[in-house]
Amino acid sequence: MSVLVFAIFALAACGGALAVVLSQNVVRMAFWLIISLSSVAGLFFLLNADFVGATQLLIYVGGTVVLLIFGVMLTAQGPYVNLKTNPAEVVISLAIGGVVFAMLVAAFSGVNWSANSERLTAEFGTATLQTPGYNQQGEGSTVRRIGGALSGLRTESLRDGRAIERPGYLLPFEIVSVHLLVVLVGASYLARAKRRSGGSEPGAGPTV
Amino acid sequence: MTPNVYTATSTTLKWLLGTAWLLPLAGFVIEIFGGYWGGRKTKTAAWIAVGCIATSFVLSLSALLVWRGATAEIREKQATALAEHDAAHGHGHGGEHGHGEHAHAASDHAHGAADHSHAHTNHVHTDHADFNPLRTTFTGEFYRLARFGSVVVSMDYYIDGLTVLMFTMVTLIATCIHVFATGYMAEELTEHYEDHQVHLSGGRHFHRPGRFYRFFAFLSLFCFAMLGLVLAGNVFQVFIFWELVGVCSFFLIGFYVERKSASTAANKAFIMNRVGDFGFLIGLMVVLTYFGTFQFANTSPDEIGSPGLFQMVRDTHGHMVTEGDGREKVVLLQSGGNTPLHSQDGKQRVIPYWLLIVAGLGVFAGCVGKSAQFPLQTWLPDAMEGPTPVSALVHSATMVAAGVYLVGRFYPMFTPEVLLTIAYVGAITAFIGATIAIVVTDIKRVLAYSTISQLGYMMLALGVGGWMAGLFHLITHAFFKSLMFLCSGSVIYGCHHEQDMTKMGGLRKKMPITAYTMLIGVFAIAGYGLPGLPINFSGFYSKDAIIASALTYVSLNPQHFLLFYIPVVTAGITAFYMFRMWFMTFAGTPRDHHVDEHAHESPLPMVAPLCLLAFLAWFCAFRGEDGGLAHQILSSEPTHVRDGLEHGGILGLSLPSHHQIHEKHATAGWVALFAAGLGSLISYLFYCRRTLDAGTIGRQFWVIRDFLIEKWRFDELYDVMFTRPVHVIGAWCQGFDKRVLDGLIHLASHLTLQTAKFDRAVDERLVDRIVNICGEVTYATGRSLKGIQTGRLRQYVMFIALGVVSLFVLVFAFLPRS
Amino acid sequence: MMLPMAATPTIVESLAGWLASWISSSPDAVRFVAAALHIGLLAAFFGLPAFAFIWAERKVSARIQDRLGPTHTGGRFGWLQSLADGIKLIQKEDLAPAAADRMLFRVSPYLVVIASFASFLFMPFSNGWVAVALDCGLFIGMAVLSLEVLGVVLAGYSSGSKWSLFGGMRETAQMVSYEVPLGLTAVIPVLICGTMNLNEICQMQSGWFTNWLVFHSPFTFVAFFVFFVVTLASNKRAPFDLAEAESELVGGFHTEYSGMRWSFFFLAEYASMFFVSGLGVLLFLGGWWTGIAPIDSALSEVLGGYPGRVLGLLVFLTKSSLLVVVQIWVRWTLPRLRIDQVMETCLKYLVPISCFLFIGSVMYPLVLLSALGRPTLLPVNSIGTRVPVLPPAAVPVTTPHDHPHDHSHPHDHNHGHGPGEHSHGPGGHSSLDRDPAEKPAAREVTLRGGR
Amino acid sequence: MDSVGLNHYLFVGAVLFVCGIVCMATKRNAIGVLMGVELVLNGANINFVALSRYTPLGLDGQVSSMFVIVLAAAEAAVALAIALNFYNNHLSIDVDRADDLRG
Repeated sequence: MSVLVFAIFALAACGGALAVVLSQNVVRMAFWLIISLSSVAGLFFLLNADFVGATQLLIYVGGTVVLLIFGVMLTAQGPYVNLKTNPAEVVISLAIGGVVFAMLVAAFSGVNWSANSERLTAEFGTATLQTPGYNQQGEGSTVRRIGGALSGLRTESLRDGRAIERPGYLLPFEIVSVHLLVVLVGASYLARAKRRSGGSEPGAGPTV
Repeated sequence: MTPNVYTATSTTLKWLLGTAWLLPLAGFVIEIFGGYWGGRKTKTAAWIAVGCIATSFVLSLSALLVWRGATAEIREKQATALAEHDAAHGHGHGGEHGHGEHAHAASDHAHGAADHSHAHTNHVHTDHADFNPLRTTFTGEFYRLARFGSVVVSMDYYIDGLTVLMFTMVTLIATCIHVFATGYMAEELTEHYEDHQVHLSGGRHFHRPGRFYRFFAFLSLFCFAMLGLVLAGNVFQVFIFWELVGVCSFFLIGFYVERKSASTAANKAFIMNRVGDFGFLIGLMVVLTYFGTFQFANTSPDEIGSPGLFQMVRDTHGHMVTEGDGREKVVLLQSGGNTPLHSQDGKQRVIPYWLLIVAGLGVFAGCVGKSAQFPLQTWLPDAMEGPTPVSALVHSATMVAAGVYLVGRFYPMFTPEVLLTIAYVGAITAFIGATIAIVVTDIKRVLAYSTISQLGYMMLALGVGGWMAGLFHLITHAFFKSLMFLCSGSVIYGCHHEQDMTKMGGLRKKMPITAYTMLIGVFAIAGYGLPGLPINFSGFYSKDAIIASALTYVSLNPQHFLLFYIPVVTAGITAFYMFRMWFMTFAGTPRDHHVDEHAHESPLPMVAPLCLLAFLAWFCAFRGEDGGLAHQILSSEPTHVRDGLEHGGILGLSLPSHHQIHEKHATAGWVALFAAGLGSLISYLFYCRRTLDAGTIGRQFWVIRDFLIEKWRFDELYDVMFTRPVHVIGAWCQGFDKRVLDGLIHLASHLTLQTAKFDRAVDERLVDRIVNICGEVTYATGRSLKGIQTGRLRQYVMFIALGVVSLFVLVFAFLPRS
Repeated sequence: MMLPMAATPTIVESLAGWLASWISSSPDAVRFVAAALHIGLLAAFFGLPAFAFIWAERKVSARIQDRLGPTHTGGRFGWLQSLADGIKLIQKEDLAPAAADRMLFRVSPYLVVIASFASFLFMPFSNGWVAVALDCGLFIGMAVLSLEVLGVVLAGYSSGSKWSLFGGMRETAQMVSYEVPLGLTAVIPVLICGTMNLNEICQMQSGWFTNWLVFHSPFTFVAFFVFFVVTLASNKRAPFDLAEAESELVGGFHTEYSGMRWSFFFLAEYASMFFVSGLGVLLFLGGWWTGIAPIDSALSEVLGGYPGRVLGLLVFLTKSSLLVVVQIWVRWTLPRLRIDQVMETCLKYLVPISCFLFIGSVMYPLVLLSALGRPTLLPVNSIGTRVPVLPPAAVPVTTPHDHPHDHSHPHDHNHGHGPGEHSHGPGGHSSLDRDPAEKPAAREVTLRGGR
Repeated sequence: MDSVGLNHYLFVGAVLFVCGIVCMATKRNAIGVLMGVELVLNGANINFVALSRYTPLGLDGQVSSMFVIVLAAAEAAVALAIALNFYNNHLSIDVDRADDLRG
């Protein structure tokens, strides 16, 4: 059944992404982007990363994309303005995209992941984790562990049954929060500067 | 004296004399600013100046009385002790010099019995400290300017009997001169003063606003400087005021600055003084290097352990403690008592004897300049260009007196060799001055040469060991010389600025007061008096003392016989030219009717000082060496002078003791009186009776006459010795400058120019080319790369993607796969 | 490969366990059937309140305007009026304006409905009765709810009408702004309880009504009202219904819609009203607990698991419906704000206030702890004494006393105790254990059992 | 059950990534370009989370993707502000006209 679910989400994600590329209307692009990103959130749930999935939904789909649509509305020259791209450019881009795709597929398909895991285990000995991933048996969510890690407390179970503490992400977390504050100020400042066309309130900035 | 009494007295004297010293400065400031902003026709400045200096005199007199009151006990004790020792006929010797037998007057100096009988016995001074002048000296500090390590630069005071006496004398004479000047300078009280001696083109005379206030301002400043010099507690301070005195004399001699002769004379005086000051500075350096202090002495009870110069160089018995012989000879420094002075690392502090000589000669060189002694005497007659009150002040109480005063003050530092130098310089100066004065016809110049001559006397006296005689003469001379200068000023004023004696004559009737006061001065300078009489002209006593010292010295050191004969001869010449001047001016009949018609007696402000000074010139030395003036001076006499010196120093010179001088006193007095009488008589014959014609004699001895008129050709000598060589050297230097140095510079500039041209060529052809090529290549590269930099976001994205692919391909192509 | 599951057995798993005793098919098939059944159940929950509330709105508004409202349809009170409306709307022609972007125009209502419906997946209706039980249930519920705005915006944009566009833009600005105070007030209970699991939050409010979070501290009391106001705005309910604003924008984003698609918007709106009311009840008003400790313990002890939960469901529905009625009441009482006033209210007042409440809620127990020695003013309180601490290698989670053991549980509870799993926060579980409202048998289950 | 493996997720990520690149390269609308960026970031995020699930990367992958999401939101806000400013100045959203700094 999970194959089916994965297939639905993966197809929706890839199809949405392709539709974004192929659409000419910006608003439709946004719509397909919503489909794609929501499906990615679904993939995250499938990967037992429920907190990341929820974050994806709340911030990406509910925040960022809404912001983008808002931007579309504020900058639309007409309801259906299409900025046509030179077909030659499209062809070149598609060619380059194909090459990059081939490169990516070649890159990850050539890797023996399990062997890599074994090698890492051999190399780092007891430092390797008890399980290759997290939560493999689907025993619950990772929200507490992520919360702990973000507040600087991260524990890992080792193969020999011991638990070790590792440095958490408190510093990056703080940096990101300061970064967000700076972005808040900067974005409001940028968006306020000499508005020529009447728009709505600059509420878009602070909601990031 | 208990420390409390010492402190109280010291403070009192400090404030009295300090105020007396600073009052003229305050006067100067008020006058120079007030006068500049105020009117030109008021005598306010003069009254301020007179008020200041008169107040100073009152304060000085109070200080004199205070000093006498405070030290009366000590002086009494000293006198008593002296009497006892005289009675005991002790025998004294000590230190480096053993006293031989020497004679002394049996009579007691202090008690003034005019008994010149004599008893020659040896006696022992049981306690030299009783006669130490430092016991009646008050020293201290006004204000500390700076401190460099152990060297302290401060405004000190050094008050002993001589200081207070000098203060009184200077302020008294200055007061008289100030009062006199209020009358003499009255013609400056105008907005348009016409200077008849400055000729402009077109035959007109120079006009300028009157400078009455400026005259008095500088007069006040002059007094301030001189008083500061006298009060100074250290030799560096002396040097400062020494220079200030020089500057003031420069201002005052050059008072009529528009006159070429006046400005030249001012320059000359100043430059001559600089020559002497150079030696002074050398002396100061030696003193500072070896003694580490400038202070004369530290007598304050709080200052025990930090001795001054006098305390270092001699012990309390007045002996220099020496070691070694010849050039190795050194003087051991004392710590103020009779114990040696040690430096911080425990070594005995010494000064090489020859360096002490150098220091003494250096300081004396300064005195030579200031007091117009033999090699540097030529500035003084030229200084007559200043107004007459200035001349009076300069020649009597202040400037020239400073040199003599310093020699007297610095006396403990002088070795016998230095004293010999001083004596010879003084003798030569006295003779030169006197001889020139014979032929001079300008009334003021006669007095100027007379001053030179008399200063030579004083130096001679100091040099032959007659310390008291020298300074005694300084005081008496100050009175009668200022008197005579003011009299001459009165004459000049009365004769409308006619100074040539050949145009005068018979003025006795027109200006009697001037004439007779002048006559008193002439008698005083000639040294008339009757030995044994208590009331004689002051010059008699002082000159008598000088001749006695010289005679004693010569009798002790026969090879220096000239030091006796020259002053005796000079005494005769002095009487001659002084009477010559008086006869030519006041006696006989008028030679120039124009002058005679306008001649009149001066007004009261000018005459009153004459009378006062005449009185003092006559009576100031009342009772001579037993009188108050001499005792006042004696109280400051350095310890070692009293007992003389036998075969001291390197040259084995002996100095007379008081007893020995007294022994010769009567002889010397008669010799001097005889010489003066002879001189006067010849003068009378020449210029009053006219039995002898001066012109004829002059023509017969024209070589000598011209030589004297040319002032011994000193100016020409200096011209040849210094000025011309300097000109020649200057010309050489100029040629060297023009030919060699300028040539070098031109060559260098030429070479630089050529190098620059070459450099420019290299720059333009090579460097610029390289730079241009770089620029062109860069520019071309930029042009060609411009196409890639399209500013198109989407293109960049493609480039990035391509770059990633290329990197991937590269990595996988060239990295070995593990 | 399994779907993520929470410790609490969900209703789907209960259904799956129940079905497995009847059908001997593969577990996947059983699970699929169970999920489908539950979705049907939820769809009923999604639709029925909407119909009820639309009728209620008509009646309440009529009462407020001194009218009678629907009176005849279905007999007394016109209780079938909503059904009649629905039938009428289904019958209407599906129109799309010529200027519209047809694809988006058609899809937009579905987006709204999907978002609104999906949020029900994460809402516990009674203890354990939740479709997807996640530790971040509150978070994901709000995330899904926020997607509703996308449909509204796209609808407004794709209509090809200026009124619709304005409505859509207003909705965007309003929604995006109000999410800030919404999140800030919603995070206060999370902070106090130390979990985002709605089930756990609700369980912690058992006992007397003083345990309800709204009475936890003065700050939470205010926070509840702020939360309520913000939910009004995020549901574009009056006085914040600027997106529709029939007096200015004709109908706002749904001006061009009619028939079935139009009814979708309203279905979604009333469902969202119910959802946010339920959220408020769960977070602040004790959820399915009556607030009277003896009754609650009697219900859960005497009646046992299933009937007790049914009663809890009724309590929850009653509380939520009351809040919805308050929303309706507010709508027909207050005048509409201008758009700038709406933004001002949010940015200048609600955001600072909620920030202050957040900080105050953090400081309140700490100040009390230092002043009184206990973190609350009330003598007995099981909440707020929990200090969430993550012990190494083991995350202890207190399961409620009435943990449904009688239901099949996917885990075999071998309870391998990891090292240090018993570590508690200071005064943590001990105080919980002393709570008279709870069974002394409260126990800990390790989520990450060592294997 | 195990038929869905790491490579499948990586494939999806690669598709999203490439679509994002192509989107960036072909869209002239600035907001379209931004959408391309979002796609690229999502492709990367899928890789992060998938690797976190299937390799010893553990929690790090999820936390990384969290940071990516947050920073992407920040980036979107700033980029949108820039786009608005650009629109206000040029009355156009065409990135091809944003070539004032071209060589």
